[in-house]
Amino acid sequence: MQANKKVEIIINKLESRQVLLLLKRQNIRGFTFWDGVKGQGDRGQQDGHGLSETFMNTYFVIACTEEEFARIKEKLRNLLREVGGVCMVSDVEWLLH
Amino acid sequence: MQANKKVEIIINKLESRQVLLLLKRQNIRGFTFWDGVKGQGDRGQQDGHGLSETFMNTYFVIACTEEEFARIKEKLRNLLREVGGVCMVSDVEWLLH
Amino acid sequence: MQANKKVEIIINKLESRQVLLLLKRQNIRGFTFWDGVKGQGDRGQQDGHGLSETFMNTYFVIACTEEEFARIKEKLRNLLREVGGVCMVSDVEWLLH
Amino acid sequence: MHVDVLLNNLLNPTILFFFLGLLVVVIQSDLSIPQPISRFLSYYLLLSIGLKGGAELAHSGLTPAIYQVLGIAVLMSILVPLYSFFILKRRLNIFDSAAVAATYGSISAVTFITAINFLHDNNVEYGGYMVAAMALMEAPAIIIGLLLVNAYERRQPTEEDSDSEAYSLRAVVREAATNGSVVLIMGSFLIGLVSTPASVEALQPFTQDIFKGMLAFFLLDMGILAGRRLNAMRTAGWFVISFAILVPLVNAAIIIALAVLFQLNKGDALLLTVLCASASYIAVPAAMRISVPRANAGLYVPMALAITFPFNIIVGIPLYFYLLNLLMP
Amino acid sequence: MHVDVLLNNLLNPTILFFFLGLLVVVIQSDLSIPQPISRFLSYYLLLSIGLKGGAELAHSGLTPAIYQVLGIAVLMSILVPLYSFFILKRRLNIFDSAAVAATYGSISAVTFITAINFLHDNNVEYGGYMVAAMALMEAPAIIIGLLLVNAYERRQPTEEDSDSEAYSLRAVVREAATNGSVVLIMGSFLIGLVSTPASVEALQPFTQDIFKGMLAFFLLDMGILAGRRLNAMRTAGWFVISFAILVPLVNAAIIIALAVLFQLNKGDALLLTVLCASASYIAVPAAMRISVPRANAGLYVPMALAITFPFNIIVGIPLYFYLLNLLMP
Amino acid sequence: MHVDVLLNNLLNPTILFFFLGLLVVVIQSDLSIPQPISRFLSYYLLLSIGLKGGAELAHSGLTPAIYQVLGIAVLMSILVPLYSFFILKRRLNIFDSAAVAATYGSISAVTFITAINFLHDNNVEYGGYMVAAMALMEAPAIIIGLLLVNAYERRQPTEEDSDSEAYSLRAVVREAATNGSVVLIMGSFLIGLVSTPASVEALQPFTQDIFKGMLAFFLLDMGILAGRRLNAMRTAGWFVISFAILVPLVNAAIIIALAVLFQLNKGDALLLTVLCASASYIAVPAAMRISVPRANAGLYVPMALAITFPFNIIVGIPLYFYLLNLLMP
Ligand SMILES: Nc1ncnc2c1ncn2[C@@H]1O[C@H](COP(=O)(O)O)[C@@H](O)[C@H]1O
Ligand SMILES: Nc1ncnc2c1ncn2[C@@H]1O[C@H](COP(=O)(O)O)[C@@H](O)[C@H]1O
Ligand SMILES: Nc1ncnc2c1ncn2[C@@H]1O[C@H](COP(=O)(O)O)[C@@H](O)[C@H]1O
Ligand code: NA
Ligand code: NA
Ligand code: NA
Repeated sequence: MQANKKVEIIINKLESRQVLLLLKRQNIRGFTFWDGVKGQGDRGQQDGHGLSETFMNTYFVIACTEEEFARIKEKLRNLLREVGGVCMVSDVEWLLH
Repeated sequence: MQANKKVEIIINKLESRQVLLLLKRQNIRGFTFWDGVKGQGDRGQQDGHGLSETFMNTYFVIACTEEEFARIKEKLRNLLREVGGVCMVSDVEWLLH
Repeated sequence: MQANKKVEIIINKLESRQVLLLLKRQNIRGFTFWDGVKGQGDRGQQDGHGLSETFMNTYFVIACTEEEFARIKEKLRNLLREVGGVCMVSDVEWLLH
Repeated sequence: MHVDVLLNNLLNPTILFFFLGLLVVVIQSDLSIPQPISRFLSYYLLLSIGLKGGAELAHSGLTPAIYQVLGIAVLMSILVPLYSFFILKRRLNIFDSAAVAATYGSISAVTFITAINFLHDNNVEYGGYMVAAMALMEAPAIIIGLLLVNAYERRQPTEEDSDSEAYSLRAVVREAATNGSVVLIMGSFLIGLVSTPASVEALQPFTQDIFKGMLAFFLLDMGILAGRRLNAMRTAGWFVISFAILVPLVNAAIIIALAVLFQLNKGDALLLTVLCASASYIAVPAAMRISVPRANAGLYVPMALAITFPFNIIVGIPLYFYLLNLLMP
Repeated sequence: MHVDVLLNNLLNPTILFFFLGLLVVVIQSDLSIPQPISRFLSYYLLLSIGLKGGAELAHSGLTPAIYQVLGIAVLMSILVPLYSFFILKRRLNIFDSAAVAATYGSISAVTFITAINFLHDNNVEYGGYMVAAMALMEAPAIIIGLLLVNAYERRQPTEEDSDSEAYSLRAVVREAATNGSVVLIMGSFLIGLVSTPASVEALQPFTQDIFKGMLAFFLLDMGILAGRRLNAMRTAGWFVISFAILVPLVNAAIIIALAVLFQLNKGDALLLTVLCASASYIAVPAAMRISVPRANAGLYVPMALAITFPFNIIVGIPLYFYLLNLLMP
Repeated sequence: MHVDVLLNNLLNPTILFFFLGLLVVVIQSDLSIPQPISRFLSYYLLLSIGLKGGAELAHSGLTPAIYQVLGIAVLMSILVPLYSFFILKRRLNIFDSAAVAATYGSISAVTFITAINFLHDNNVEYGGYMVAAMALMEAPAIIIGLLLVNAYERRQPTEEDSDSEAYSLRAVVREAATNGSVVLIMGSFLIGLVSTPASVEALQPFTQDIFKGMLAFFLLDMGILAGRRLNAMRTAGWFVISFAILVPLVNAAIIIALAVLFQLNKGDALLLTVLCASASYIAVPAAMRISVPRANAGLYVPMALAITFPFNIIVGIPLYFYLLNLLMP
C-alpha cells in the first residue's frame, strides 16, 4: 500500500473537456470520471435535464502523488474560479499491484 | 485549502426525494448526486433492473462544515433507520477558489 | 459513528462480474457499484464508447471493517494484477442507524 | 379448440420473444436491454393504447354498459386486496401481506396490452373505455394496502416525521395517482378523446403499424426482467408461489362469472378478466417502497413479475378466452 | 378563421402531448423521458427534416428566390441579437444581456420542426432550402453575443488562459458550427441532396411515416422539460417574461412585413417567421456556458424553453399563419 | 459497371450517414448517439434480420446446398484465425496475435446486415439460412484464439485462480456462445422459423418497413465509433493497417473462388464473402478481455472497427459483388 492523494472534482459537463485537457497538459496519466451527475452549488441547480449538456455535471476522481497534485493545483483553482465547480482532496492508500 | 466533512449517502432512488427535502430544509446548499447506482445491503440486492425505480440506488456526496453535518446528522439517521441505506463520513480538504 | 475502511475499486466493466464473485465468496455483504465510468490508466483510455463493454469501467465502493478488508486484500491484488484496474483504501466513519 | 388457442398463443412471435428473454437469463447471456430503452418501449405502448382507447371512445360515445364495466372494475380492485390480505396474513407479516395484497389488487399494464394484442390477433372487438377501467384499477388497491397497514400496525408519529413523507395517506394517494404509467395512459386517452379523428389517424403509422413489433421487443425485455426476478423466487416457499398462480385464477373466475351474468361484450370481458388476474410490478412497488418501506420488495415484485405475469401471458389469456368462448355463446 | 386555426392547433395531439408534459410537472408525476431517449427523438427529427429538405432541394434546384430567403435569414440573425442586447442591457448585466441576445438571435430547431408539421397538416408547401436557412441562422447570433461581451467587458488575458478555451472567438465559432444539431441537420440535408431519389424514398417509412408520432412523443418530453424550467422563472421579474413574449412578436412582425414586401412563398414565410421568433435552448446554452460562463444559464434557458417555445408552438405558429394569410392573398 | 456499383453504393444515404459519422469526429462535433440508443439500434437490426432469415428458411426448407454453405462457413472460421495467427506472430506478441486472429476469424454482424441491405437494393435473393451461417461463424475463431494462447504461453495455474474465470476454455466457449448478439439473432431466427407466417408478417411494419432508416441511423453511429477508434490507429504501424485491409481481401478471394467452384447462389456467395472478410468488434473483444486480458484491446478493436469495417462497407461489398458478377454468369 502506498500513500496517495485522492482528488475529486465536480464540474459542469461542458467544462469536463477542459479538465481533461488540463490533466493531459500536466501529464497526469491516471484518472476516472463519469457523467450524468446532478447537484446544486453557487451556480444553481444542475438537474441533468434538457437536450444540451448545460445542466449536467461530471465527476472526476484522480489518485495521484502529492507532487502531481501540486502540479495541477493552481491551474485547477483558476479553472474552477472561472467556470465554477468544486474540488476536494483527501488521503488514500493505493493497493499496489 | 479548507478542512471540511465529506458525507456520502447511498439510498434507494425512490427515497432520494426525501434526502433532497432534508437537505433543503436544513439549508445545505451544496451537494452532488447521481442515479443508476447498484448494490447490496441489509435490504437485499439492488440490481438496477426493472421498469420502476424500486431496485436502484442514488449516491449523494455532500461537502460541508462540521457544523452543517451536525445539523443533518440526527435527521439523516432517522431517515436511514426507516428506509435503509448507508452514510459514510470522512475528512476532505476543499480547494478554495 | 463507527470507524470503517472504505475500499474503492475501478475496474473494466467486463471484469466487474469477477469482483462481485470475489465479494460473494469472501462473504462481503454490503457494497455499491455503478457502470458507465470512463477513465485512463496503464491499459489506455476507456472512453465508454462502443457496442460492447470493452471500453467501460465500473466503480465499486465497499465500506467494511479492517478485518473484512484483510480478507479480500490479496485476492483483489491478484485480480487487479491480472486484468488491471486500481484500488484505493481510506478511513471513513459509518453513521450507525 | 382449447389446445389450439393455447398453442397459437405459444407460436406467436410476441410470446416467443418473452421466452427468449427467459432463456437469456437461464444461459447467463450478457444480452440486456438498457433501462432507457425499456422505459421508452413501455411509454410507447402506454401512449399508443391510451390514444387508441380515447379515439375509440370518442367514436362510440358513453353508454350505460360502460358504467357497468367501470363499476365492476373498481369494485374488484377494492375487494381483491381485502380478501388477499386475510389469506396472506396467515403466513406473512403485516407489511408483506399488505404489499402483496395491493400488488394483486392493482393491475399490470403490460399484461393488459398483451391481451389487447391477443384480441387483435383473434379479431375480437373491445371498448376503448377499457383503458379507463385499467387506469381506475391502479390506485384503489394501493390505498387499501396502506389502510390495512395503518389499521393493524398503528405507529406513533414522532418528531422526525416532519422530514419523512412515509405512512401518510395523502402522500400515497398522490403517489398512486401521479404514477407515470397512469398519467401517460390516461393523458393519451384524453388526448385521443378530444383530438380530431384525422389528426389521431395521422399518428397511426407510429402508434399502430409498428405496435406489434415494439411489443415483441418489449416482451423480450420483460422476459429478461422476469427471468432475473425468478432467481429471487428460488428461496420463496410454496405458499407465495401457489398464491401467485391461484389468486389470479380465482379473480379470473369471479370476473368470468360476472361477465356471463351481466352479459358483457366478449372483448371487454377478457380484458377485465386479465386486469383482475394481473398483478402490479410498476406502480405498486413504487408506492409501497415509500409508504410501507418495511415490506420486502424482493418478495412482492418477483411474485407479480416472475410468476403471475408469465402465467397470464402464456397460459392465462388463452385460457380465460377459451372459458369465455365456452360460456358466452 | 382566426380562432379556428388556433383551436385546430390546440386540438392536435402533437400539441396536446406538449400540454400533457406540462401537466406531468404540475402534478409532480414521476413520468420522465430518459435523457438518451430525448436525444434519440431529437436526432431522429433533425435527420428526417434534413433529409427531406435536401431531397426537395435536389428536386427543385436553386433559384434566385432562394438566395433572397437565405439572405433575409442571415441578416435577421445578426440584427436581432444586436437590438436585443441594447434593450436587455438596461436591466441585466453585460454577460446575461449578451447571452439572452444570442438566445433570441439564434433559432430553435424543434419550433421549426413543429411549424413544418403545422404546414403539413394545413397542406401548405415550403422549400427544402428552409432547412439550410435554419442552419445558417444558428451561429451568427452566438458570434455576435460573444463580440458584444468582448467589446463591453474587455478582460485582461492572463497566464492561466493557456489552459482555458474561454473567451476565444475561434473556440466559439467552432463550438457553434460543430454543434450536434447543426451538423446532423446539415449533414442529412447534404445527404438528401446528393442521394438518388429512390434511395431516399426507401427511407420514408422511417423518416416520414412515423414522423408525426415521434414528434408527438418528443413534444411530451419537451413539455416536461419546459415545465421543469418554468419553475425557475417564478423568481424572474416581469421584464424578462415580457421580453420572452414581446421580442418574438416583434421579430415575427418584421419578417411578416418583409415577406409581404418580397412576395415570399407562404410556407417559406411562415417558417422564416417562426425561425426569427424562436429562441435557442440547445446550441446557444452549450456555446455560452463555454464562452461566457459568467452568464446565468438559469435565466436564458428557461426564457427560451419555458416561455418562448410554448408561446410559439401554441399561439405563435397559428397566429403568424393567420396574419400571413390575411396579408398575402 | 465496376465504377457504377461502387458509386451507387457511395450515393446511398445509408453509406453516406456512415461518412457523416466520420465527419462528426473529424470536425470534433459534440454529436454523439447515447450508448443505450446504439444498443437499441443494433438489437433491432439483429432481431429483424434473424426473424426474416428464420421465416425464409421455414418457407424454403432445408436442402443439401444449405449444408454446403454452412460447412464452408464453419471451415473458414477455423482456418482464418489459424493462418492469421502465424502471419501476426512475426510482428506482434502471442497475446495480440491470438486476439487479432480471433477478430478476423470471427464476423461482424453489422457488415453482414449492410450487405443484406445492399442485396436488397440490387434485388438479389439470398437464403434465410445465411443468418445461421453468421451465427455459426462467431464462436470458433474465439476458441481457436484461446487455444493458440494456451499452446504458446502455458501458464502455471496458481492458487488465486479460484477467483478468476480467465484462461478457462469452458468460460470462453460459454462467453462466445452466450454473447448477446449471437443469442439475439439466433433466437429471432428460431422464432421466425417456428412462428406462423401470418404472425411474422404482422411484425413487418416494424422489422422491415423502417429497417433501412434504422440502419442509416445506426451507421451514423458506427461512423462516429469508427472515427473515434481511428484516432487510436494513428500510432499503429503499416503492418497492422495493411493486415486489416489485405487479409479481408484474401479471405474474400478464397470464398469467391469456392463460390464459383461450388456454384453457390449469388446472394449467398456475397454474404459468405462478406462474413469471411469481416472482423468482429463486439463479440471477440468481449471474450478476449476476459480470456486473454493481456492482449491490447486498443489494437484489435480499432483494426476491426476503424479500418476493416469501413473498408468493407464502402469498397468491399460492391467490389466483391462486382467480382461475383464477373465470375458467375
Ligand atoms: N458543498 C458541495 N458538496 C458537494 N457538491 C457540491 C458542493 N458545492 C457544489 N457542488 C457540486 O458542484 C457543482 C458546481 O458547483 P457550483 O459551481 O458551485 O454551482 C454543483 O452542481 C454540485 O454538483
Ligand atoms: N457496507 C456497504 N458498503 C457499501 N455500500 C453499502 C454497504 N451496505 C449497503 N450499501 C449500499 O446501500 C444500499 C442500501 O443498503 P441497505 O438498506 O442496507 O440494503 C445498498 O443497496 C448498497 O448499495
Ligand atoms: N491514478 C488513477 N486515478 C484514478 N483512476 C485511475 C487511475 N489509474 C487508473 N485509473 C482507473 O482505472 C482504470 C483501469 O486502469 P488501468 O488498468 O491502469 O488501465 C482506468 O481506466 C481508470 O478509470
Ligand atoms: Na389485479
Ligand atoms: Na430567433
Ligand atoms: Na471474418
